[in-house]
Amino acid sequence: MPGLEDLYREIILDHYRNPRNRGELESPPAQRVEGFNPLCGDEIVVYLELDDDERISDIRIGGQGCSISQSSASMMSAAVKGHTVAEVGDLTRAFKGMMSIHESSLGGESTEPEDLPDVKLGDLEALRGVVKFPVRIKCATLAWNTLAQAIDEASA
Amino acid sequence: MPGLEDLYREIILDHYRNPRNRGELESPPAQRVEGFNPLCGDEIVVYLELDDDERISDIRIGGQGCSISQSSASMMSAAVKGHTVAEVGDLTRAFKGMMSIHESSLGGESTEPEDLPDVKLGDLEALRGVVKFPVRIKCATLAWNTLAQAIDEASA
Amino acid sequence: MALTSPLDAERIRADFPLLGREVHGKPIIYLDSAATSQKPNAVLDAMDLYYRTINSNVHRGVYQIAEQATNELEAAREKVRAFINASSVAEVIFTKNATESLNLLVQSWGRANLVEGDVVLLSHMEHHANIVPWHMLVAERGIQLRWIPLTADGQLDLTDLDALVEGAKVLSVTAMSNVLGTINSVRTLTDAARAVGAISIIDGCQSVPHTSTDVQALGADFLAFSGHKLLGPTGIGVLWGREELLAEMPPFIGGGEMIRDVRLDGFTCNDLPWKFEAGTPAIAEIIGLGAAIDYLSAIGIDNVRAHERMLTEYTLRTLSMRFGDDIVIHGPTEPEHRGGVFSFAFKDLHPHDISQVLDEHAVCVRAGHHCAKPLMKLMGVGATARASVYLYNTTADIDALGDALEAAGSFFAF
Amino acid sequence: MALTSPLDAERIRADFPLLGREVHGKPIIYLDSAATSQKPNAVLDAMDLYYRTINSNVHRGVYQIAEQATNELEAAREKVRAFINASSVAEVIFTKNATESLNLLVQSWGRANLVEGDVVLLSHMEHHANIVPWHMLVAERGIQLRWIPLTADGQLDLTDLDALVEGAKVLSVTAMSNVLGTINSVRTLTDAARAVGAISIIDGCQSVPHTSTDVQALGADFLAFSGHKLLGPTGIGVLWGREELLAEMPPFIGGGEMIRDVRLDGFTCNDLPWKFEAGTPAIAEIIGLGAAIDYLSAIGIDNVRAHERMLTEYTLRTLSMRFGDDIVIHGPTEPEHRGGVFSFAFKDLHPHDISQVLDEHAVCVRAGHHCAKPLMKLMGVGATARASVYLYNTTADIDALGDALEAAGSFFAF
Ligand SMILES: Cc1ncc(COP(=O)(O)O)c(C=O)c1O
Ligand SMILES: Cc1ncc(COP(=O)(O)O)c(C=O)c1O
Repeated sequence: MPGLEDLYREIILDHYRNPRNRGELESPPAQRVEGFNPLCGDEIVVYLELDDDERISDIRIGGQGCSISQSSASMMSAAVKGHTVAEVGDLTRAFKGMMSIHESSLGGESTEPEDLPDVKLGDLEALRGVVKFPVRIKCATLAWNTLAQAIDEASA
Repeated sequence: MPGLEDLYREIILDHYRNPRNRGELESPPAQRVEGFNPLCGDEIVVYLELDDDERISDIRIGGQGCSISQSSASMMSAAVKGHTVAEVGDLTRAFKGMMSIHESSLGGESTEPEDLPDVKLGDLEALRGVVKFPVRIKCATLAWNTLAQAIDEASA
Repeated sequence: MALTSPLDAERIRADFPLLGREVHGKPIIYLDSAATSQKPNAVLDAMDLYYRTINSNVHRGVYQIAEQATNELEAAREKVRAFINASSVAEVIFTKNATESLNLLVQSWGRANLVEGDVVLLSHMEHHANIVPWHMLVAERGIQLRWIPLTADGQLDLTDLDALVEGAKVLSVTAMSNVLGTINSVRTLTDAARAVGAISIIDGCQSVPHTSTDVQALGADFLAFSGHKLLGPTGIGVLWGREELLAEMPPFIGGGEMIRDVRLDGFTCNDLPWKFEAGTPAIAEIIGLGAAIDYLSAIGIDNVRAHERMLTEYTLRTLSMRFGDDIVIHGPTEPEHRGGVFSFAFKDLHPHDISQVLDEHAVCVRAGHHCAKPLMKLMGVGATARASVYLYNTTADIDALGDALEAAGSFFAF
Repeated sequence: MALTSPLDAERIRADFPLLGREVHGKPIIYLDSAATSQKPNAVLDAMDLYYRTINSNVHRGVYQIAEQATNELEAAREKVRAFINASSVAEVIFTKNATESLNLLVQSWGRANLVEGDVVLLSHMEHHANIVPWHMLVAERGIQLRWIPLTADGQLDLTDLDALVEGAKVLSVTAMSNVLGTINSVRTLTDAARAVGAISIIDGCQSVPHTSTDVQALGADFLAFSGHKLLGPTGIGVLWGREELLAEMPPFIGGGEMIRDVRLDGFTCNDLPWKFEAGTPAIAEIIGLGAAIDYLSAIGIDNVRAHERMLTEYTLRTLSMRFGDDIVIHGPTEPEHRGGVFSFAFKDLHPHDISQVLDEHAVCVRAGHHCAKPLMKLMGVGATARASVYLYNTTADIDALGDALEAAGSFFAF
């Protein structure tokens, strides 16, 4: 049986206590998108700036939620800043792949392991334990879904 | 356990085979009212003529249905013809009283035995067995409910 | 000619507790599965287990039993998806019964898309559930209803289909009649609808439990059916719809579960399928339906159909042989064109009286208009008696029906 | 001060099979009855017995088991009538849940009676089920919503009630908050509504299971509640309404059972209550609800309230004593003004994280917005943790909650 330690790794709690890139960006020019977890009320606001090379030049995170959703958002912001939209797409797929086991059964798109891009997840690996707590997967993926929407809207 | 003989008395089958007052009256002047048993599809059409003394001067029965609904209508027509609206009201209450045991539990008005008018039911007594077959009570009372409506409309 | 079935009905019967009971001192002969089916132990046990071990509200709880309940509910949705071969669980919406599924369509899709004068094509053999909701929209919107007529042997008369469907916005028909047993050529109908740009809705209440269903091959846009006729519990129905259409539709019932956000000044909807599932779902019933589908799938729905085809042939043959002109079985004469639903007239007896005598012999058949009054009118009757079979019925049940009919004939012999 | 209860909760617990199970190797502590209650054996057995012995479709069958099923269904309706003291069974309508009951009102009564600009008065503590259906009517009709504000301790602020209700056509409020536990003075509200000619709708989801309800004394026109919070099964809800109003209302869902006659060109409605019950009813669930009411009535609903009042006092006292300023329990401070629902903030922990740790200790509480997002916003939080009790909970359960909270505090101690 998975224990609490599998879920709440030290690094997660660290990001929860000391969230990176917390704040706002003026919008416009930044893209501002809100994401909701309709079932539990978690909210993430992503502020995003893309430069002319489709690179994330700046990102800020607002909103409120549990340790998993907030730390996931914090780690995400650190991982994507300075990267191109294409790189972030790979990272997102890799992250969702790590989370996909149960999401697929809830109707989300499932990603077959073979298709996963070969990307280093770094700190984000710490969230692997979340898959053992299926209800919390939506907490971990909320920031990523919101980011994807922000990128879509910023590139549109 | 009640047997079929309790339900299908000889006199009931006789009225079913040879229905009394079957037919139509021209309307107007006659009052014509249709009654439905919404659950099984039985239909009764009552044609009614009241004279100036509020007496049923003529009555005819149309429609189709099972032996219970048709024989009940036939017996009813014979029992009420020539009687005043007031007398018919007493007869109706007495008949419904005989049937009331289960109807009350289905939301119909129940009539307490003490309140029942002291009326001779005659042939109609044969329908007493119906109360042991609660689903069929609505068959037996359909004609009476339709008659009550016809009287209401004719006196209005 | 020997009739064969791939099923061992005797073994199957042992799974259905009610079939072991007696009525009036005689073993019950249940011939009313078109009204509602009996339930196998597997279904009752699944619901009981849910209540005894993981009962809790779904989709919102972080604790273990709530998570298990959510998983089981969503697993049942996946079972339904697979059973009808829908392309995604987003297309499988749980309702309380097929009637609600059809009303949801009329009130959500219909109100959003139909205006005065728009034509909806129904058939003369529809159940009230596929008539009354449209009548309500007629009253509200002034849409128009057209009716596909029937042939003398109770099949859809498609001679003028092109003219009938011309200009229609919606086609809504049953895949199988609950009165006549007629199996309709759904694909012909949905093709005709698509050709004129109409959406098509299939009432699968009588077909989904008895024949294999592939919504992607059906060519339809929506399908409605009930759990209780499919070995499942009461209180649960399904609406399948194509995702593109469902995504565009406004919500039907509003409340918890179906929202993404609610503010004082408005709300936004949740994703499919939850957008159409307001309030606490019928959790135990959904899990029970999942168990029913598991049970049916293990037996094989094609085997069920084959078994019922055999029973149909046996019934048509035996009853005509025994009663000759005294019995008229409505609907198609070819077993190929019909399911195991037999509406009949017997001598000049009223269906209620027949059913009453049959009950004395523990034979359960339905008598009435079967929620198809327009069809009754067309047939020129007020009611019919109806016997209907399912995987647990045997030729012995049909023999018992014959015996009881004989008794009814004698009882009322004038 | 010693706290006393008229109930022997230990004996009662033995009737609830789920309460005997273990989670993560520890006996389960179920503190989420505001979401859904556990079910006693009597309820599960009643449904099981129905399915095993008399399962059949109701209202139309002439055979014995169909007649018994019909009788049991209608007997359950009578039990509901008596439980809420309605004047007639015609006023008791079965729905799938309280959410459907409220939507039925909005869509049937609302559409028939409200026009652009008409005012509906809600409160800031409503559940989404009593908000979203009105938002839908706002979008469709341009009606206006007004909101009764709350006091700092989570009670309705009725200071300006007269001004708020002035010109309103409808008042629709909850009798008890599912977040704050607040018990509202329903009679004050319904009197104010009647004085201005507005109808009043009461959401009884949280009140009917826990306190005695007399609809004739309530002064309301409609009451909605769900079976699954009342020891009953999922898939069943109730709408009570005054007969004069129900009789005038157009139908909501159309189909079988709710009609008197159906023709190609229209239909007429059946009598109350069936006019609002289209399709095959949730037969087993209705019977299960009847059994739940029998069970509650045997114990005495006033005893249930007294027991929960005792638990409320114990909870408020114990948690404050143990955690001082580390815990904030939202809602009224006086046990007299609240039911056994405790939303709380604990240290700076997020409700999800609290609930996750509590689950490790087999303590089941809810974390989230509780389908009351406008209230969350007003409280300035995104979510709360919520523990809620019922007749089967004991002071030991509250102690276990305290222990688990302590563990959560240590686990996240930074
Ligand atoms: C106050 C209140 N109203 C309405 C509801 C909705 O009930 P249901 O989900 O059973 O329809 C609930 C419960 O979730 C509630 O607590
Ligand atoms: C063809 C058909 N359509 C619709 C229905 C309605 O199903 P339900 O009463 O379960 O909503 C039925 C069964 O009664 C049916 O046979």
